[in-house]
Amino acid sequence: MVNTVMFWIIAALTVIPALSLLFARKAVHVAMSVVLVMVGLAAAYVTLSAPFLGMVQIVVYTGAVMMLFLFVLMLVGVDQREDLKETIKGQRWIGLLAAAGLGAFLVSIIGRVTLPTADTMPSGDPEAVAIALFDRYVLVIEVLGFVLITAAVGALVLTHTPRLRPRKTQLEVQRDRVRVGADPVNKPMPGVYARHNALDVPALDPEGKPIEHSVSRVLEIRHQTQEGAEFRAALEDPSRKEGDR
Amino acid sequence: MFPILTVMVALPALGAVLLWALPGGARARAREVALAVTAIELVLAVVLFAQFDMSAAGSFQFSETYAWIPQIGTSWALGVNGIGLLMIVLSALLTPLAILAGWWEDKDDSRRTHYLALILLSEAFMIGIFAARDVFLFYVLFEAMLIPLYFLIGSFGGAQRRYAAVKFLLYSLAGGLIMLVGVVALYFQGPGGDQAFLTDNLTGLDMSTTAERLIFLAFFLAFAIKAPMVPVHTWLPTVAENARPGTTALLVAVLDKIGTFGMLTLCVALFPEAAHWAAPVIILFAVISVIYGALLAIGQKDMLRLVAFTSVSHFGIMVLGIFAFTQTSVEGAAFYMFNHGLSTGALFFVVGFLIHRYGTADVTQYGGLQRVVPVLAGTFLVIGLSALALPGLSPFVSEIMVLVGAFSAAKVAVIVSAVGVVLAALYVLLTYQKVFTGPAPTGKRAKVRELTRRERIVLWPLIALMLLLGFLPGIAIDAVREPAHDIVATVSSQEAGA
Amino acid sequence: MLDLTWLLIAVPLASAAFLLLAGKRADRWGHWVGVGASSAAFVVGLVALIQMLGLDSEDRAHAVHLFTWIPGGELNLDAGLLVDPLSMTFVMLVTFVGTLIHVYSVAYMEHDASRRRFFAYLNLFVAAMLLLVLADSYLLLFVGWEGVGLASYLLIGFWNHKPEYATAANKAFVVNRIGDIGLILAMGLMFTYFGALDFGSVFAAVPQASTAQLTAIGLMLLVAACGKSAQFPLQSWLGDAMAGPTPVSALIHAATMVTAGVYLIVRSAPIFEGAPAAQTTVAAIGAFTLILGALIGMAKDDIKKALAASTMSQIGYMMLAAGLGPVGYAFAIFHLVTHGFFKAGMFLGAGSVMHGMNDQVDMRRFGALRTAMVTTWVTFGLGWLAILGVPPFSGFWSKDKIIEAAFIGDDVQPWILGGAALIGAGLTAFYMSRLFFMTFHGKARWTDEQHPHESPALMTVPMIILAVGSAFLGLILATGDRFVTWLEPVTGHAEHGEPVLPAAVIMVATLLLVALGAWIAWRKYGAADVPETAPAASLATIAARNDMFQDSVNRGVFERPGTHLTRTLVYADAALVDGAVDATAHAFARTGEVTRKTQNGQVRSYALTMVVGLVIVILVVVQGGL
Amino acid sequence: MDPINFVILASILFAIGAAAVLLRRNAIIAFMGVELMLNAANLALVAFSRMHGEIDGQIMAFFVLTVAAAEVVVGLGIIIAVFRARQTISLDEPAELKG
Repeated sequence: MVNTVMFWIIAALTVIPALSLLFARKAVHVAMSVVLVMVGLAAAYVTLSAPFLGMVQIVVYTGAVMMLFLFVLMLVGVDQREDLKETIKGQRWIGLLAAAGLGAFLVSIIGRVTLPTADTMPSGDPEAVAIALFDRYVLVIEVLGFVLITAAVGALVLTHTPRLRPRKTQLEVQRDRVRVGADPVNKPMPGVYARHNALDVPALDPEGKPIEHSVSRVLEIRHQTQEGAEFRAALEDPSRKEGDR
Repeated sequence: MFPILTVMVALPALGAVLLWALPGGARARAREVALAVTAIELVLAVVLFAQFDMSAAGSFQFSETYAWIPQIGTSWALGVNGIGLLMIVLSALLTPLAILAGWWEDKDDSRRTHYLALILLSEAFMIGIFAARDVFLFYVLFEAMLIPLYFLIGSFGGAQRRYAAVKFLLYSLAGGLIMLVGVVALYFQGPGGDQAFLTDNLTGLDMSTTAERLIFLAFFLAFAIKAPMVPVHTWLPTVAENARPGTTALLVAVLDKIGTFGMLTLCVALFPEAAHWAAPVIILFAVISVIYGALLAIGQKDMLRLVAFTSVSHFGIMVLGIFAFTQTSVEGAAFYMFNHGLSTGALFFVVGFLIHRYGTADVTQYGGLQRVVPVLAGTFLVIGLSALALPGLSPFVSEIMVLVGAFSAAKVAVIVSAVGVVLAALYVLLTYQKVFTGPAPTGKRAKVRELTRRERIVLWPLIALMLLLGFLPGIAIDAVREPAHDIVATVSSQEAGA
Repeated sequence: MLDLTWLLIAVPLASAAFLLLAGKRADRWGHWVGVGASSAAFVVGLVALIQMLGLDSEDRAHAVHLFTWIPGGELNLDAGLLVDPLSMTFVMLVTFVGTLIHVYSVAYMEHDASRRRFFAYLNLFVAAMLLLVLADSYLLLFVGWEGVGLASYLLIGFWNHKPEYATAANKAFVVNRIGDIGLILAMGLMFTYFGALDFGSVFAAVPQASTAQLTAIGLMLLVAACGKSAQFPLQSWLGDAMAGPTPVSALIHAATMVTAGVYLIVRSAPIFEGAPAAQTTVAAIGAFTLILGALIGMAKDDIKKALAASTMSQIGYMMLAAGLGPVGYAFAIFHLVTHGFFKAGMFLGAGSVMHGMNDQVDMRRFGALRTAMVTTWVTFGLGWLAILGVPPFSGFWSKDKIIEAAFIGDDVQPWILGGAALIGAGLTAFYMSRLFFMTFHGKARWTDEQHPHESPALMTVPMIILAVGSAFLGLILATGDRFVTWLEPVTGHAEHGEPVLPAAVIMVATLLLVALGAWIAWRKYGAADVPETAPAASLATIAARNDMFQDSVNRGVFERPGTHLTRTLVYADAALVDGAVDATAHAFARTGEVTRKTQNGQVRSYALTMVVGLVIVILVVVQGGL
Repeated sequence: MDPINFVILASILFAIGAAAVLLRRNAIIAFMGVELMLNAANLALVAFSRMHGEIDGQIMAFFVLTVAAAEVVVGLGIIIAVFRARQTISLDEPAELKG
């Protein structure tokens, strides 16, 4: 028999974080909750005398799968916010109803049946699992190996972006640049000829005028740039020039 | 024993695969490859014919049975009786001719390769169907057949070829799916086991009358669509008009025979009681087909459509022969299946040659060609005369056997069908008149090529064969006599029992 | 030699095949191959005839087994020939007249580029006709029957670059096919009742058959005979058939093929013996057609069409005789033979006239040709005397016997049939004399570019031979009832009944009527001037000129409704039958259009559908008690 | 305590996962819902294994685990591919399955 306390702990540990799937706004939060669910499930496996599977569950799910999810989340941008407002008409209510109905039916049916419980415990230790896997189910394991390899290759293929046209040579890049009338040479770095700490200060052209676009756009948005006018004024004011020296 | 039937099914299929596998450079030789494959097939068919024991034509010979899916009782069971033998010979004969007849089609090598491979694939399926001794195998091949045909019609042909292909497919699928219901129902009526679908195990079943009749109808409808009977014939003219003449020749001359073949070997043989029950209505529709097809043929301007409608008429006669259930009429119908293949095949080929010259199938565009191309005119006339069953040519023998033989069973039907004889004369001769007689064409139209050597090689053997069988039909009738006798005996025992 | 009679068919057939396949290199001498084949057939026939004459009359029927033809389970038929006096008579007629016409055609068709093809068709015809008369079963006869039809079609349409000639050829073939329905159905009946199609088995089974069965068969055979022999109501094609070259008209549409119907009736004598009603119908049709043909002949200005009408009328005589039973069979065949000679002779004469007159056929443009074409005039004249039935020329011996036989019988029948035959004789005299006088006598009505001249010897010699035959054949064969006795093994011995009038009275009446007819014709067309265009005439004449409106009737009753029916059907097939199919397809397509709206492309609603479906399935399973 | 309770727990988790798939538009979250459903099934399998005293249920769970891993790899690959093409991972965007 299973420890009743253990069951309730596991139940709480799985169901409550699982609900975040429905209500949490940020995907990262959801992912972390699911990690919790996975850990809970691993505990359940151990309770159900499948310790090896429990370990695997932790390694595979919390260790690998969910981390993969997190990677992807970071790749697509953590701030991909979801508008919880439903767009498909009726989807939310019918969906909820259907899911709830499904759960209700399953629970009611399973609650009604009585299944015999064997006295013997299945031996879930690695040895027993290994014997089963590599003896009776060895063919399946082989096939699964193929599946995994295929999946890996598939993921490679999916995420690989083929180069559609040949790489541009420097010469071509340069020509294109001239053609569109952009700067024929490299953009000046910020802070060139400036006296301040460089990044937030526009560069100066040979005539001594600040070049606005030499400063990173990000800094502009954050309003962390220095006005070029100030320095111009300083340059043009000979008195200050003397004083500073 | 050498599994000649399996080899005959496999050979064209492998040929098709070979064609598809040909590298780009070798595709210029695709026609030669396809021709060689079909020629070997023809030799095999001749060997088959020569080895066939005519004294036991009623039983299946060259039988092969290999388990296929024993769980549902199907097996790869091949074997031919006399009727199947004739049909296989016909398929093997017409396929190389169709390839030769369409020699000029397609400028593009790869497109041509594709076409030829599909033709070879069709041949494999056709021969498989005619040799199938297992109802499920028959059904599978029957449906599989649609795939190459769909592409043959839809990819190669006239302006409305896609419409035609879809129409053909939908018609055939409708029939085929109803037949599938019949096949499944038949399984449950049958003995079960791992050879549950073998026709031998399904003959003489003890089923309830209702079940038998319903299954019969399911099969019959599929076959009536295939052998286009009025009113489910409209796919044929559309297809004939839009597909290539070579394709249509194979389709009408051989493939549609699957309909009548199925009626004979499945519908009647497996469900004699139901066949006997349905015969009056079927004969009614057969007679309508005879007259209706002929009248519509007269009204056509497009020669390909015209030939298609003549076939509707001729199929009516075959069905009449089958369902009159007299020894002579069934023999005649079975023999007619072969002759009609020769005659209509040749007719489609020769019309194809005309179209190749003038670029249109519209008879009103022709005229006076006899002056310019007398050999073509003469050949056309002989082939046309075979379509109106002129004595001396083999279709005559079979048509007269049907009409004379069926007379005792269905007097009124024969009398009405005999009107078709006059209508046949009308549609053949009017076409000949429009195309070949009248003032000789002038200008560009006068520069028409005479029948080339290759075209003669296509047409003249068919004419020679029709002449030979016209005078010595015994060669073929020997093969159908006993099967016909068995069929008539099965049905008449029902009659006696009823 | 009797066993070699298959050569009769094989030689012309081989020749025909050779000529058709030989190609242009045979153009220069191919026609002589054709003549040779026909002559060879004649020689074979002649040898066989001599051999047959050496046999007892009982042993003269000789069966030649050729090969197993149809080895069906029930319809089991061998191809074989039946050589007996009846078929031998035809063999001689066909090969002899045929050979003469072949020779004639060599000259007549000299300037035609396709002469080789013409001879191929002629040979084909000879072969088919011989097969028709020699066949020992109805089915093999049918092969020949259709074969001659085909040859006739090809020859009528020989000049088919003229569209109306091609139409004429089609018409001939199609009308013949209507007759063929009769033969097919007759065979169906025979096979149903007797289980066989060969003459021997059928005739052996006849005594057991009921009258109704025999009547049905007989009437069907009559339909066939009417088609082939241009009897009412299937006579309309014969006039148009004159589109063919004149030798064809002579051979096929006068001497041989059109008489095949009579042959069929006589050959089927045992069947008709058992079916009096059918027999009477035959005689009635014959009588009607002989009057009809004569009336048409009276009004025609086209020399070939007039002769064609005459042929129709004369075959009417033969049919009438054949319908009289054993009394008439021999006379029918006898008249057929003599008619073959004099009508062929006259057609060749007409051809000779056309040859000399730039293919002019309108008799109103002839006149006074006797001076320009003496040989033609004499030979034609002999034929004219023969057809009129002037003693001692051939026609007298055959036709007079038929008229006499027509008067035998009970009740009102002899009066009607005999009367028709008698009046027919007078009408014949009138229209044939009209034709003769308009062509050869009176004033010349030629146009300026016509320079009538006698034809070459290759043409005149056959005409002379036929004219001699027209003159004396009847006398020779009639002496001592030779011909009747010769045919007796086939037709059976007839109890010679007594006519309702004394034979002498009938003969005198006939001769008087003939004389009267000829005299009127002379008054109107020989002595008087003939207008060059046909004058306005009475309704009856107009009717006759138009073949008694048969074509109009056919057009109104069959052709036009047929065309409309066809057109309607073509439309209906596209609109209704195919329309229904397309409508079904469209209905499905439209259903798809509607239901596809549920496929909004949103993955989540698809998933929702799945889950809802799953819930429903669970619900059903649970509620179902599983 | 009866292991059947774990099956009931599995059902509830399964329903939550299904609801997530139905209601969330963020592809990654929906995908996590799928994972939850798979794991719910695994839980049931392990519970059954325990009830029958046989190891086979666990082995099945192993297989599911493996296949799920493969599925995650491919699924995330697809999500990335879609994101690259459309700059979004909302499930409502790719409506090209529209009939």
